[in-house]
Amino acid sequence: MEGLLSVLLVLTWSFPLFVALLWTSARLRGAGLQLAPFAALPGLLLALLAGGLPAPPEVGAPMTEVTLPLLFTGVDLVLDGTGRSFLLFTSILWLAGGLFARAYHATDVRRGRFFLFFSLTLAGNLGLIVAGDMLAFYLFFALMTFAAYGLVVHAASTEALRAGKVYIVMAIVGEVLLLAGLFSLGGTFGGNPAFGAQLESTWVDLAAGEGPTFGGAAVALLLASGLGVKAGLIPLHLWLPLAHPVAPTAASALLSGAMIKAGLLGWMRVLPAETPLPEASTVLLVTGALAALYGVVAGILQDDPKTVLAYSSVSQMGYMAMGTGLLVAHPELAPWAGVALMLYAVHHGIAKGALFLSVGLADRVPRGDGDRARWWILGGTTLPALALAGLPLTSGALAKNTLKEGLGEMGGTTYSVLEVYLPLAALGTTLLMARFLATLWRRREAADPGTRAFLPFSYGTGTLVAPWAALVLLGAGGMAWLPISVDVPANVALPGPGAEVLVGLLPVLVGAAVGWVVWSRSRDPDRRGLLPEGLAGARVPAGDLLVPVEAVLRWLPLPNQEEWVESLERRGRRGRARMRLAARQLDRLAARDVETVNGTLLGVILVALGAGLVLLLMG
Amino acid sequence: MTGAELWTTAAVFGPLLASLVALGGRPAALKAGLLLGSVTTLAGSLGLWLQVLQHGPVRHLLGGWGAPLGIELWADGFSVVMLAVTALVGAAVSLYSLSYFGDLSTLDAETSPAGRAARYFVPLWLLLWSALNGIYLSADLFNLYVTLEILGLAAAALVTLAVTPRATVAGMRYLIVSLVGSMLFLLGVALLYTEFGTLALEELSAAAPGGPMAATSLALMTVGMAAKTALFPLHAWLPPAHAGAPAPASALLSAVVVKGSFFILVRLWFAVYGGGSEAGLVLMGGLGAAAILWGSVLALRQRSLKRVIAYSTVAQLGYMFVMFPLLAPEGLGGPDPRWSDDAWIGGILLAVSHALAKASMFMAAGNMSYAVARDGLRDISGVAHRLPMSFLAFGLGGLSLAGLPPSAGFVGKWLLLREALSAGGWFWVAIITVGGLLTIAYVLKVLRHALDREASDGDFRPVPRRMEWAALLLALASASLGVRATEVFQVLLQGGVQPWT
Amino acid sequence: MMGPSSSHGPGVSSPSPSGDAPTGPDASSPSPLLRDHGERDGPPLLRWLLGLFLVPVGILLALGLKGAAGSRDPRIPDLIAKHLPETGVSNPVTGVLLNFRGYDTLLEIAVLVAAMVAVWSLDRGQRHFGLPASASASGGAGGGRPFLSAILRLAVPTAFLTAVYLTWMGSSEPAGAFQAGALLAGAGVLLSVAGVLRPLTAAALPVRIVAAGGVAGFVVTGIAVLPFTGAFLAYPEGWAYPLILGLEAALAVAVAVILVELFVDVPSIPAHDAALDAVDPYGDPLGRALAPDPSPADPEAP
Amino acid sequence: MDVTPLLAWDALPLAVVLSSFVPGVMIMFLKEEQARLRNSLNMAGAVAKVALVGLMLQGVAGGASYEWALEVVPGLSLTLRGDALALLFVTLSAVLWLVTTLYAIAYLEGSANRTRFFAFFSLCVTATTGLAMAGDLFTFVFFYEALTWATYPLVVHKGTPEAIRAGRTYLYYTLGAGAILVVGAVWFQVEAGTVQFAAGGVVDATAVASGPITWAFIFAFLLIGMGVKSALFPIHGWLPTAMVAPAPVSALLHAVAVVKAGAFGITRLLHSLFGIEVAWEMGAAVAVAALAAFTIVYASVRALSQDDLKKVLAFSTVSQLSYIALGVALLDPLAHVGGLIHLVHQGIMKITLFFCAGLIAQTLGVKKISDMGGVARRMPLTMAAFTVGAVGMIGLPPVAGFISKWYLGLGALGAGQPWVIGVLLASSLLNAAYFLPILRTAYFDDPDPSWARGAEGPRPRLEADWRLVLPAVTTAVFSLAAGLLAASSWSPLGWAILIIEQGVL
Amino acid sequence: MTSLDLYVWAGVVVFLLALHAVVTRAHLLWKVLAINLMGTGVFLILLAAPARRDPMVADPLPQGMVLTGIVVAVAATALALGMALRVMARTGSPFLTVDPETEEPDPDAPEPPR
Repeated sequence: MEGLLSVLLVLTWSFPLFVALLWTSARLRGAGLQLAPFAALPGLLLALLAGGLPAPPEVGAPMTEVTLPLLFTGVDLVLDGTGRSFLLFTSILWLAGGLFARAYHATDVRRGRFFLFFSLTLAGNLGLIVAGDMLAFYLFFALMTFAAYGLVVHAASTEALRAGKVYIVMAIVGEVLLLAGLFSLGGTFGGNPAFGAQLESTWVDLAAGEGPTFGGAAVALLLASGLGVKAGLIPLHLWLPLAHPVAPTAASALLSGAMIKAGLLGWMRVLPAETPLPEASTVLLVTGALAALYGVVAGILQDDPKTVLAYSSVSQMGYMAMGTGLLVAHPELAPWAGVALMLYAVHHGIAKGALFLSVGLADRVPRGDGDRARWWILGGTTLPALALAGLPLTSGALAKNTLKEGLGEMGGTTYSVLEVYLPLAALGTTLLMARFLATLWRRREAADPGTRAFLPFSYGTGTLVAPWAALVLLGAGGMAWLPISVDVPANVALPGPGAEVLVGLLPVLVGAAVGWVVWSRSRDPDRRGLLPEGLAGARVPAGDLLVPVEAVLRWLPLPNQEEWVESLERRGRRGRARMRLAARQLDRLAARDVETVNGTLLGVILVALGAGLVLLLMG
Repeated sequence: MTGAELWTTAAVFGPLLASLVALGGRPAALKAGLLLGSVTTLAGSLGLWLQVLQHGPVRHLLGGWGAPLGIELWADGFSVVMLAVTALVGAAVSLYSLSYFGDLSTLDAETSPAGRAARYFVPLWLLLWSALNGIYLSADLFNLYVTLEILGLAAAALVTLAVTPRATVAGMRYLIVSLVGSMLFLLGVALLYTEFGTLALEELSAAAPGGPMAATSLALMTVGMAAKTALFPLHAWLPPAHAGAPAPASALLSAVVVKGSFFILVRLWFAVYGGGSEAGLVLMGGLGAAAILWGSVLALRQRSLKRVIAYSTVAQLGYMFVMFPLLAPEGLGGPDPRWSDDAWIGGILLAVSHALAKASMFMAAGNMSYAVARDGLRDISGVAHRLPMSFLAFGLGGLSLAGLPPSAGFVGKWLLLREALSAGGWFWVAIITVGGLLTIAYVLKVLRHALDREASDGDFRPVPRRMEWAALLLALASASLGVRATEVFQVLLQGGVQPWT
Repeated sequence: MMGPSSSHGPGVSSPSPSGDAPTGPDASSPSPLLRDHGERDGPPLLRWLLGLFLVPVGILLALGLKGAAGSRDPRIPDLIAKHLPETGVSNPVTGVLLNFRGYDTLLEIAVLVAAMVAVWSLDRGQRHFGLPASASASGGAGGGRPFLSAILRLAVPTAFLTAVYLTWMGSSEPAGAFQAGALLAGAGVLLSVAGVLRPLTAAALPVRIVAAGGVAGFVVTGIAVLPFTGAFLAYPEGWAYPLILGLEAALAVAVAVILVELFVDVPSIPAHDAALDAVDPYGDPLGRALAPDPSPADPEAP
Repeated sequence: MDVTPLLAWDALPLAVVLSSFVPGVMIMFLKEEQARLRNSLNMAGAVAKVALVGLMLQGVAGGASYEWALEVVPGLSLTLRGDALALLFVTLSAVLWLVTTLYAIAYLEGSANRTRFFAFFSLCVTATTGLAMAGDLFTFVFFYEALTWATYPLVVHKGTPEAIRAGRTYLYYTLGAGAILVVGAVWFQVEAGTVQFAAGGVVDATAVASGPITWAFIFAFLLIGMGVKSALFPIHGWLPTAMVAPAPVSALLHAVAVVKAGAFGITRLLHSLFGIEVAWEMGAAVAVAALAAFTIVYASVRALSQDDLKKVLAFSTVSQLSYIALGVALLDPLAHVGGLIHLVHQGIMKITLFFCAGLIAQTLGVKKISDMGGVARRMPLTMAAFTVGAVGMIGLPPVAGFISKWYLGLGALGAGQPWVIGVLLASSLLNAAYFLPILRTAYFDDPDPSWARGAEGPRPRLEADWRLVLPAVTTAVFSLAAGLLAASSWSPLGWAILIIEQGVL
Repeated sequence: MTSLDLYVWAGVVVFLLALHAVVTRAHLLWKVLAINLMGTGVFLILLAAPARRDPMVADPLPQGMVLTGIVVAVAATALALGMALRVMARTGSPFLTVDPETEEPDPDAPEPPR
């Protein structure tokens, strides 16, 4: 069993890589296309098998471990509790996305390139989950980031390229910040610290100030912001709302569901478990809270369902950021906060994936005929939406209550603030979800009219609907399988389904009511899903904060070196011309040189004679 | 009868007899003369080299009489090295000239200028060769004068072998300058004889000449020899003469003939006069520096390949005179002035490398003009692609002049720089470096034309392989000397700067 | 030194003398070689400057010379006097020339040979002298000119006799090979000017052999004595006088022939050959046309 | 077969140098038509050199050391010493020469003057190998200057006026600095009394303390001499203009042989002549580090605005070379390791990029980045190799570039110079800024219609001549392997650590 | 001022006059004659100056040198005259004409400065 697990551990990221390599040779490209959607299977298999094992004695202990001394700078791969749950929901999402994409892109002429980047990103994503040491994590994190660019710009339209450009610039800035942090950790440790014990001792040294570089706080901030770009923290989230609408639906589902979670996993791995980091936690808490609210406000004011979902992801990640902030500030909260974060992540991943796929599905529903199918889709979509909103009995409620339970342990002012904050957040999310359903309803014209034809309930639609349906059901039935997927340590008791029903139910009902009121007020059918006139004006442009930043960049007078180089060359040419003129004078002098032979003997011999005489006489 | 007498006789009188044989005029006589001259000189110089290496300076009392009465042939490290270089260059140029003048048997000396040139090049060159060997071995002032005369007449005749008006004028001008130089030298000899009553250099150096009369005689002789060596102010006759002469002649003139009078100057200044005066040495160095700058700049401005090489001779001679001030870094004070070995060997290595490189460059240029009868820089590109070996020889020669490795020039420059830097002579350091860069500039100017793309396929006379090999042989000798020069180093230490103290 | 120069027809300097009187275009006006009144002599200012500069140098030189002779001790003359008997000759100058500094004399003859070869290497071209063809046809020495023939009959035999005497007495009296040689050369010039002696041409082998004989003799004897006395030109005991005498004779004849050759063989002034200007001076010094290599005929033979 | 007797053969360094000199000279005398003989001679030389170097690697790994000397003049001798440091550079140039020869044979098929090209090509490699194994400053300068003139015919190979002008600029820079180098070297011999390279430097601190001005000048002269070839800031102008040369020349000479000679020279200057501690006290090492840092950023900024592909690669080379100078100038052994392995990594990555640039220029005639739209569809393998090279240049794992950047970072921190990390990260940003757009146009822009599949008849199985694609792919694999298998002892990293352990630096 | 001193002065004057003539006169014949005259001047000095030591003893060495010098001068003058004639033949004028080569256009003729 142990051998199989370690083989699977290696296979999770090497199998997708192998599939990607098939693309380089023309003949094998077809096989690559077939294999790509199922590339996540080894990962899922590993997660399920590992699940079956008896829960390890203490939380962090790795279930299975493989070290590859030769590879890179000595890569060791680890699968522990958090890893397993991340692996589980990520591989589920990637499988669903893969199947969906295979059908969705059946007629796309450039699907070869799509699946190339799809498998590369998959390899990166799974790899960073099972990475056991800092550099391996960074390796797979970089692979995922840069490969995802291929998915974002797949449509290769101008907006896609612009969004891709923003995405890659932000990604690189994130990489650089992350690397700066890693350098400091590496410098203190003097090499490549593995997660767990070695990392902790490094943080202890850093906190004590022995590290060769900036203090512990600065390093934590660097790491947090580096990973924050991926996780969409407020100032660094600009690429998210831009990337999702342009990316193919399956890609944006994976982007939102699985990839931004990598940021969260990064925080949990890299930031110290024992040594408290007060400054980093306050930053995380503040930005998290801000993100949660801002996400809702900006999301509501959008028309495109995918953008709404993007902003919803920003707000959800805000919650997770707050959770991490708490975890970092109060290490003693580790078991509770850890489990709460895990539940939240898994629940959000599944639910967000389902919502995105529904948008894709909506694209394929033909206009007018068969409203029946469209109602089907709307109905199905409301389930994960409600879960996301935190309706009791759904995975959302479980995750929120666990979070509250954990915070309860802590007590004190923060708890009271959170006591108020959480229902408010739930209300906001519900409103956002209502807005999403409205925009989904209006989704008359499909995103790309070319591929619009509604496929009969044949093989094509089947593979479209099946993954969507699987995710919806999983989302809805969260309460059942969620506790199993997360290895809950002994001392943490998950709240029962019935806990806090009333407190949970109220915000959802209020949100739904407000949504219904807005929906029913707008009489004429075509304005039905639109925003009320008052609010319509306050349109938040795509990529909100980016617009002012770009304006500033355009205004900055960047020095244009080419002009400077050309002026240099012009001066060079003039110099050479002057030199040639001087050379011409020299020519005339040289001509005299020969002519003077007749005259020279006259003067020069004697001058030399005289000079020689005088000097020698003196000498 | 020790070996010395035999080898010195062979070195001086071998080529003399060979020239008489060559006077026969028929191709067989010419070939026999060249062969005899080369063999005797090579044997003589090799024999002397070994003798000097083992026993130090050797002497040969001609006519059995001692110093003041009779004349001696005297060989030390410096003379042996110059003998060897002249022998090597001479043999290569003799090989070259056999096929340069065309098929000797068919040429009729009376009608065609080439035939006439071929018939009289060989005896003149052999006379020149014996004169040079005579200079390197002579230890008597008047004997030096007579040998210089043979050198002057034969060299001027070599220039006028060329049929063009310009070469004739250049030859005449060269003869006049040479005769004036000899007369000034003779007047210097007269003054010395008046003062010290002896003509033997050894006795003169023993008498340590220093008075006003001795200084005047040194000045006269220096100006005389400077005229013949084409040192800077008196250089204007050289470029037209060396460029206008037929190729083997110009190779010899530039490579070895100018070295003869340079040798005499070094002998007089250091062996006889013990360094002359510090101001005098600096003056000679200054003239050398001016020669480097003026010669290089003018070489850059020339339009014909041979004129570039000729002006390069004027420049490179400057290097050898830069050796003068560096030889006595701490001045001439004190009983035995410490001569710096670095400058001595560096300077002579530069002279040797110049001889080898310049001969190979002129022969390469000769190959090109033999092939297309044109010598302009513009015509080079057409020929370069069809004479790769010649232009390889030219390139290697250029490297040696510029002092780029692997070449004797590089080692020589390294030693000169080492001496200049240890004595803090920043001016000389700058001159040596700038000189090297300027040399590269004009060599590059020629090579740039050679590497142009369009190869004009005008009428092209195939160049005999032997001529290309002769040029390449000397260039390779200069390059290999850059890798191994210890033997030259050791033999030059025998007798050193002031052999007779 | 300058005989009546006669300018030949343009470019024609065929080896065989044309024999007729010079019919050059401007026979009356003097040869261009002599027509110069100094207008090309360089700026007068510089000439005066040079003259001004030379005067003090001259005075300095002379004064210096005046005081100089005092310091040396007269070793050389006493040494020569002491060793003279060993040289086999009684006259000290001949002793110096042929024994003590024999090498210098050898080189001196070599200079003469060098000059001769150099002159030969210049253009071919022949001076021909003496009376018009008709006169030489009559075969008489000096032909129809009684005065010239009388001079010849008187001068040539006496010159020959005195030359032999001078060579013979050279060992004891101040005379020697060169004086004899010069005398013989004078006679030779007289004969060739008079047209009696057919002008010697460089092509002739006997001329080359005799000319080279002087130097060859010297070198051969020098090398011959080398094994016996261990030094070049060191005459073994008793052999000094006969060897010196033999060398003196050979030298005299050689000098005579060389000097006559130098006088006769100086080329006439052929007309300026326009074709040569087209030749690239440095590209084609020997003026060989670019004909395919083996063809012997050179169109531009001067 | 048992190679132990060969291992102990002291003249092995000479054999390595001759293994490219002899074919070079023999080729010089071949006629233009004898292509097959020329190619076989060349390949034989290359294979022999790699084999000999393999032997030496085995010997040196086992602790042996090779020394061979020929006395030129008493006091000056040509010494070749095969120690671990020398072998790092020799292995790089030997392997890449083999690969580039195959590439050059295919690239120059049917063009003129190939005899001259291959002759001087071998001479250049000879000079590089000799320079790498130089045991003292005299030998180093000997081969260093020989490398300058041996490269000239290759730069002006095409013979166009533009090539000739580039050649002239190249020589102005290199020969000018070369003259200064010679003066510096001689002055060093005069002041220090010896020219021998010794681990830890031959200059003693007291001498420097007594005459700081003189020693500062000597260091400046030597640095200018070495700096010109390693393209330090003020004297880097020749490298972009030399891009006129054909692709194999840019690949081997302007990515590996010539420019590495400069970087290797700086390493020798700082470690074998002055010793890093003395250099640091003099403040010289700090100056080198600062200059290198500025060059890194300046060159990357200049690369941003270039449209010609080879010009971008040239400026990228100028920037990457200064990584090496920066690495060896810091006081921490990890930084030295970083500098040394970057010498190898930059070589294999940059040669891949130049091979691909040459391939694209040769097959599609595309030289400008703006016309490179959709190249990946037409030449997937080449673009894959180019991507590996580009990713390595940016310094992203798993390609070799990251390893050297990682060790440079650690070394910088160890040496207490955190600002170096800033430079490294800024440089990575800039590299990304000019390499990623190239990848974007290649992968995502729509290709030139003429390249579409089947447009110009049945295309051969491979996208271009196999002798061009194979070298590019091989060096790409080397770059990946140097990154992925960095931990193994036979990787550049392993060998650099061996150098530090053997105390040869 | 003994007669020998007179000769020395005469020698010096002749030598310098001849040197001035060689240098300033452009006509080749003048130059050749002047060179010959310089030789005579030197021989005068060579014989007179050393003899002033003790006028009674006739020092044969200078006499030998002068004899050799005269023969050398003859040879040199003969060659000089021969060459002068050839210069006359080739260039049509008995003067050392200027080398006209330098007026040729520069091969890499510089394009006018932009």
